[in-house]
Amino acid sequence: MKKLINDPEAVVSEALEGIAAAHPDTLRVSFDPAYIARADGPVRGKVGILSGGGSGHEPLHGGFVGRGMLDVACPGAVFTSPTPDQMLAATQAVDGGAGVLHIVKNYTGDVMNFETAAELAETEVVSVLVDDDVAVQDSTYTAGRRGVGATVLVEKIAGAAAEAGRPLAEVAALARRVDENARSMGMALTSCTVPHVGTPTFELAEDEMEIGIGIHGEPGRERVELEPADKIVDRLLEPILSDLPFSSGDRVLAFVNGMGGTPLIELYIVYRRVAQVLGERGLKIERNLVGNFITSLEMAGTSITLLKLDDELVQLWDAPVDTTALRWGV
Amino acid sequence: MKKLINDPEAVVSEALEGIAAAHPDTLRVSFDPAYIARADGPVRGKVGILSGGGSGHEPLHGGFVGRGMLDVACPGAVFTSPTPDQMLAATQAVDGGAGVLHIVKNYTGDVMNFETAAELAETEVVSVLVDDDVAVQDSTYTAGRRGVGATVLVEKIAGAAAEAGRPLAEVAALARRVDENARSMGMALTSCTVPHVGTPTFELAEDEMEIGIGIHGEPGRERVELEPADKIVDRLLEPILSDLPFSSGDRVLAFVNGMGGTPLIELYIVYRRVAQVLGERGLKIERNLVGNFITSLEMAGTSITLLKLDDELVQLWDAPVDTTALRWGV
Amino acid sequence: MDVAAWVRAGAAVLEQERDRLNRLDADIGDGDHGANMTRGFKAAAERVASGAPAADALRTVGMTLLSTVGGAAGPLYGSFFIGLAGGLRDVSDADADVWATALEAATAAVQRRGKAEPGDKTMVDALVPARDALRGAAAGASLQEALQAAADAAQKGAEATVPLLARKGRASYLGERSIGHQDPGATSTALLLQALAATADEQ
Amino acid sequence: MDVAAWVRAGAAVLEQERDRLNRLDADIGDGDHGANMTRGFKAAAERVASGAPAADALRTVGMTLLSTVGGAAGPLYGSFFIGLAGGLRDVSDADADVWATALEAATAAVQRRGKAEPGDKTMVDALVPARDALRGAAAGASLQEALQAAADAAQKGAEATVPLLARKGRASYLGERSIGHQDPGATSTALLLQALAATADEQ
Ligand SMILES: Nc1ncnc2c1ncn2[C@@H]1O[C@H](COP(=O)(O)OP(=O)(O)O)[C@@H](O)[C@H]1O
Ligand SMILES: Nc1ncnc2c1ncn2[C@@H]1O[C@H](COP(=O)(O)OP(=O)(O)O)[C@@H](O)[C@H]1O
Ligand SMILES: [Mg+2]
Ligand SMILES: [Mg+2]
Ligand SMILES: [Mg+2]
Ligand SMILES: [Mg+2]
Repeated sequence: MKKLINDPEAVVSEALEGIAAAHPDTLRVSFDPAYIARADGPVRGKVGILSGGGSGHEPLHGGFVGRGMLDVACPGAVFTSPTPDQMLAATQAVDGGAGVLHIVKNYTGDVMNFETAAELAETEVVSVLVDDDVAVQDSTYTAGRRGVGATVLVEKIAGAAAEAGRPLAEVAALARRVDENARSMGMALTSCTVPHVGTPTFELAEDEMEIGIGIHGEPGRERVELEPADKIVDRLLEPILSDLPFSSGDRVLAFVNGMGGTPLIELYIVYRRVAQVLGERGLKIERNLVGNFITSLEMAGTSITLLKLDDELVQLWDAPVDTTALRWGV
Repeated sequence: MKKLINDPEAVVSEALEGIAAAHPDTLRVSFDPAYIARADGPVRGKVGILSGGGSGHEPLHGGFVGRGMLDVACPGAVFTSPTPDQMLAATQAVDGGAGVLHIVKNYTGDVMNFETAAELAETEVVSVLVDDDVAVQDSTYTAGRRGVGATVLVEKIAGAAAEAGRPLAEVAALARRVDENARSMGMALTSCTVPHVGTPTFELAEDEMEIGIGIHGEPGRERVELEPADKIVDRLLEPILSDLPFSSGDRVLAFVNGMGGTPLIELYIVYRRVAQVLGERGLKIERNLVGNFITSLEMAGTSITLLKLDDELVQLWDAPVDTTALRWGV
Repeated sequence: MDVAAWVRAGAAVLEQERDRLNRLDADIGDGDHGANMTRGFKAAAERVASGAPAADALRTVGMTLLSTVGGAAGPLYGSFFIGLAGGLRDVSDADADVWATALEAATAAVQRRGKAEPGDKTMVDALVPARDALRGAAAGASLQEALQAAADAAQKGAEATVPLLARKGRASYLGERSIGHQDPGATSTALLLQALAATADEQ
Repeated sequence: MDVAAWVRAGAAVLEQERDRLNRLDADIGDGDHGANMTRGFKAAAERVASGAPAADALRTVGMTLLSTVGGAAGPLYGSFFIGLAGGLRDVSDADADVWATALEAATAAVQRRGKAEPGDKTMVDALVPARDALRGAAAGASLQEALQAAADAAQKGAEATVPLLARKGRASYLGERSIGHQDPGATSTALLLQALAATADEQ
């Protein structure tokens, strides 16, 4: 394992120290229990937006804390859901009197920990599940779809709605609308190594790739032979496009995400093909996002997320956001 | 070689197509010769800021094109200097009548290609060399120091000065001041693979790292056994701090850069130690930047850049910038 | 029964089996179950004092796991120990019968939290047979013997998860590919119940 | 001398030796010299027509290399071919003497652009001995013989870069560690001059 770390068990706490040192003006970091909050919060009368999940997906979620997006992020151990005490303290820290929205990626661990926290919270809490990953069968016989790329979009749009002063129920409804209208699928060229585990989560041969990977290095839908980028994009887009279903004339936000170890230059090669295919299908890409936003440590790979847009979602997407990882309009 | 590409020879041109498709409102992409320019340029009466270099360092330089930073970027083949015809066409494309600044990283190839372009240009061109890499011996018996992390800072500050309407000579003087007051050093945990080469540029054993690496996978200053992050930071900071020399009371910008394959969480562990050491030395970090800004494809590693600040540099650093990779104040 | 001794023994065996649990989890999950459990039990072992009333100690263990394990295992084992604590409250000298009732409560708490049924390839596949074995043995056996029967049943239950298709948790994403692997959570449950039996044995 | 034939032969040998040149460059540089040269000569071979006047053809080659090779080699080989073109201008049937003068001009152009001296471990270490050998052989030999002498000298010069410490280009960053490796640019120069001699031979 080759990593820029000191103690595998201290990765999250030392990174939090670095974040606290780097952004004292905009972020307030609590170490025990661990959370990253807006320095200027809680904002009186504003719905608080809380998200959290395992670490190792940076900039998600801590990089999205700031005006117009999250009020607070709870980082768990690497790839492990945070715990209810963090969520409880964080909920309290951002409670501006208008209730708090919990944005929860649909993983059993996250769901149960957030549930426990919500049960214990004295503040009004509404939870929204993100479950956009079409790689996973959505049936009553599974834990349901995982939350992946759409999480970034849900956080941005719910954050903008809260910033605009909308009440908790509306903010939650918007967050659900984003999740319902978003579909994602990802793939990996390489595995990644959780620091406190020390060995790669899975092994891929030099000529193999994993299609339908989650963001925790979980095994994906299928393992196939390496292919050119265009074919990979086609493979990812097909289930996304047919699942919603997206149809000609739809306005979409196209989000090409890197899993962490893939150079930006390759993500633009991916975006090129996404734009081609959507163009052929008559979909209009009105907004896009290209970069490493929800990652799996140093994993090489990409995920594609499409969100069906309407005027309100576009307006909330465009609204000012001021975080370390997403910033515009400010 | 596992990459999200189609044809190793078409990596740069296909990525340019992706960039053109993703940012039609803000960027204008020319394919032959290749450059990425501000869509709203040339700006009448403003000094044009041009930079360029081998591809594979994204977001450098194309990600820094936009208001308040570069007017145009010339991407070469991966890790290979662009050619004079690109620079000539790009110079002409951003000539707003106030001359054009060429920001050139000090590599023999870049220097010679830019020189040739400047000789042929009909516009007034001033070139500024960036050579901040303390890993390299600066003597008349070498090609001099390489340009690394400071390039991002030079581009930001020269861009802000040009945006403020300062004349070419002043913009160039500011760019030189940034270079003269900045020092960098980098290291690699892993190598990287140039697409059209197909095999890693160098080999590192599982317990080795390369100290003093450049941004092209050139061999570094020394190859040593893997160490904890804090020790690595100390190793990088020592030559940086003693070279300028930085001294107690200095105000600095601290830039922790990822080489591409290192997760953000690790960069914050690096930043944590940088802040500790500078604090102990009495240096005041007034500004910072943490992230992947000047990369070497998928290489894992980091570089640290320190820039000695003064009021004018702080003000230019803070000035609005609106590019895909750096954005604030807009 | 000294809960602190059990927790220390549990922490030790989890530490020892950490890599195996990680590997089992890597096969059908995300490879962190050993790390998660080790982290939690290390913290629990530090916080639980020998000699404290069993119910208090078990509650502390449950709360500690809840706030240190994370993932799926955190709330589930948290519920488990808080459930056990409930069953042992106000009992000064718990016999096999009391423990059987407590394990019933704990198993119910895990199922309430996780909604898993036997056969879903989760820790419930170790817990349910253990619970039944303990109840079955409680009448005629010593506490130690009864706990050993429970531990053995848990072990068999864990092994019996191999051919199952996962329907809960991260492993369920794999569908058919989850077949042929032993569930990590069921495995850690068996280890912990084995540690419980061994601790009772020493006393 | 058919420049187009030379360039095609050069493109072929560079393509063939691409990986070796990359490897030589990986040892003391950034591993792209073979790729750079192959890209440039492929483009040049496509753009240069057989039968064009030598000076025009050489200039086209130089301009093509300048705009397709990039890196250090681009401007240097660009200068080299533009320098050769200068030496062959207005000469309809160039003999060994004319070629010797042209190679002098081309070598000077490379040195003007790159500021390298013999011994700096660059392509100049192949060019300078080739230039001198061609001048030396020009008086008494056929063009083909003289060019072969130049190619042989370039080859020796390239091999003699192994023990040198690099003082120019990317390899200079290595300091002492550059010793013990053959310079890629000197190697490609030797290959190209060998292709030149072989082309002259065929005619
Ligand atoms: N809904 C559930 N009910 C009971 N046990 C579950 C459930 N979901 C997961 N588990 C158990 O949790 C174990 C995985 O725990 P762990 O790896 O620590 O968490 P995570 O899956 O969040 O990484 C599984 O092996 C399984 O036994
Ligand atoms: N200043 C110089 N003068 C002459 N030749 C040089 C000079 N700098 C570099 N070279 C030659 O260029 C070769 C490297 O070319 P190449 O790898 O294509 O470019 P880059 O170094 O930019 O990657 C070296 O092997 C050397 O022969
Ligand atoms: Mg986990
Ligand atoms: Mg190069
Ligand atoms: Mg797990
Ligand atoms: Mg090279």
